[in-house]
Amino acid sequence: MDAELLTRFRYDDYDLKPLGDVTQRTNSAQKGEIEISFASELRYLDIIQVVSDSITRMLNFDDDTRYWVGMSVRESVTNAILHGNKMDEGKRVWVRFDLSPDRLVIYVRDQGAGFDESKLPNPLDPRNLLRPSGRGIFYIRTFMDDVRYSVLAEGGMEVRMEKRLNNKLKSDQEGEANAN
Amino acid sequence: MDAELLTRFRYDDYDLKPLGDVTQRTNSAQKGEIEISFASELRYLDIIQVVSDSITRMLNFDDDTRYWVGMSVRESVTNAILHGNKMDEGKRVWVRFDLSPDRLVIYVRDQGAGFDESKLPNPLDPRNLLRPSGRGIFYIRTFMDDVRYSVLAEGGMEVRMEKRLNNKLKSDQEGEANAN
Amino acid sequence: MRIDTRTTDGITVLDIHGRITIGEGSVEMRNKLRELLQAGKKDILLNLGDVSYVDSSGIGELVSCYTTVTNQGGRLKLLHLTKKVQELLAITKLLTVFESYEDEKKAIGSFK
Amino acid sequence: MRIDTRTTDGITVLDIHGRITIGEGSVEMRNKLRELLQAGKKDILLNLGDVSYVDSSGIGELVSCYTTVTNQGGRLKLLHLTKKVQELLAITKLLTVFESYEDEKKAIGSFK
Ligand SMILES: Nc1ncnc2c1ncn2[C@@H]1O[C@H](COP(=O)(O)OP(=O)(O)O)[C@@H](O)[C@H]1O
Ligand SMILES: Nc1ncnc2c1ncn2[C@@H]1O[C@H](COP(=O)(O)OP(=O)(O)O)[C@@H](O)[C@H]1O
Repeated sequence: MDAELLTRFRYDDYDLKPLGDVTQRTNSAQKGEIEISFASELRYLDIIQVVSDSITRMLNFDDDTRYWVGMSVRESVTNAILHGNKMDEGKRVWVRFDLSPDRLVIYVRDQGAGFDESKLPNPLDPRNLLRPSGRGIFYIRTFMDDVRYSVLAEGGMEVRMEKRLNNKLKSDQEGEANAN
Repeated sequence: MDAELLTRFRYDDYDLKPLGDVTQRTNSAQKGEIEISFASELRYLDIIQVVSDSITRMLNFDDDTRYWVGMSVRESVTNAILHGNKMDEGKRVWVRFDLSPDRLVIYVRDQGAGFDESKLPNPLDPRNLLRPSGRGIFYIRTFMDDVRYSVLAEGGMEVRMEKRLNNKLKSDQEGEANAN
Repeated sequence: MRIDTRTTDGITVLDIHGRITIGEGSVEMRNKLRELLQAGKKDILLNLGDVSYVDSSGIGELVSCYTTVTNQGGRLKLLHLTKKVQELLAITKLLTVFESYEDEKKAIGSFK
Repeated sequence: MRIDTRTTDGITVLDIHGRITIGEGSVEMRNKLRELLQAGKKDILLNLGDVSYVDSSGIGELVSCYTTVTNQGGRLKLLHLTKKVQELLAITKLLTVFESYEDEKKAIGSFK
């Protein structure tokens, strides 16, 4: 049985290339999900960003989109570590990448008390322009198509960030560039 | 409070460089652990390898060691997907990196029935030399310092691979090279 | 992150190399600016051409540098913004706050 | 993975580019060999100089290629092994199975 499997998958042309797989996806709960979790230490930021980068490369996102998605992930994880878990290394952060045919949804969850997004100062307000902080979520909202914060019933804060795949493929990069 | 935290961590020199942190680690259950899980699809292999690579870079392993650790992770995950979960995309694979001051321990877990390692044919046996498969675990054993397979009580197979940090640091690379 | 310091026509040019992110570079930049201001060097050009990555915290750090220098009666300008940094500044309306240049000669000249 | 085919002094040289790993490259190599053997070209030199990554499955694939060609009375030799592939072959005692060369001229000459 193993031998048969081996033969099948070693000798068949298994296409690891982007999206071919994603579109064949059916209805299984956790299929197409990658989850990574780690203690609240800033030194893991690079690792998470590299994961985001590998996933968006696999999905064939254009370079700019990959950059901004990676930055959004980085900003969210920074917030989870700093504001959510308050640098308590005993608390964890979970990042989930949900790959579906038409969108990439990224969840970042911490073990903190959460916050009320509607109370955040607007960084574009002239009085806030020179503040040394308070731009992270604004950037995330700019780069992602949909961003939602929620305090979880089981405790902790979760941000859900969605990037749709339409005109985000490399083949559309030219169109993208023109649009910017 | 947030402002204070921000000030502290934005303005202090937070050393993200290798090992400085690891040695300061105390006794918290999940601290220093990074876990990543995903569905049984071969297209995730590159992502896992990149995670291994980022972690061993952070730990300042020399380039050769990073390469062989990455390959061991890749081989183990391939086995988990192929032999363990038999390519059933509804089944998951878990990879855990356990960072401690003196060693990196990597666990790869699947949802399969497991196997008896003692029954594996020896790939160095002249009769097996020209077999097209059966070298993965042998390579892993060569590259890692300690390798153990166990069938878990809760179901599934887990391999535990350990790489010790003595003489695996970049500063020792020369000594390493001489030893090889 | 590494900062190289040089002086051209009386203007201090800081060549920043590497990343300006949470936990990286803030201390170095703060110390350097403090040192310069104490020495009475108040005209400063930040060369960001070799900056590999900036996050929101790094943008905040640039703003801090700007206010620190301005509050002491000095002038801080930016040189060689990467495309990404330019975009980040633009999104948060900071391009109008910072004076920035593509050309070092022009940047130096602008202090006259 | 990409295979470029050329002929030098009657020997078929296959320049392999990219990875030979689980799910990558096996089909291409198999088809190419079948095609060559059917055309009566039985002396084959695999140039692995531009191979970026090989896993245990890729090593197995090289062994398969070897036995396929040998079983048909042909000869398969290797050229420009990367350090890592060389080490992988050594570990599994396959360096003694494969004839391998650092120098293309010598490799071609060895078929005479
Ligand atoms: N995960 C989180 N948990 C709790 N509070 C958060 C979280 N993320 C953001 N916040 C709050 O929102 C504020 C704005 O965040 P952000 O826009 O990223 O800017 P900054 O981190 O520079 O303050 C933070 O200062 C913090 O008070
Ligand atoms: N996670 C696993 N679950 C079940 N069986 C496994 C697992 N890993 C390895 N095996 C068994 O061990 C054998 C040897 O594995 P390996 O040395 O990696 O070579 P190969 O994968 O080429 O067969 C496999 O063929 C399989 O039968």
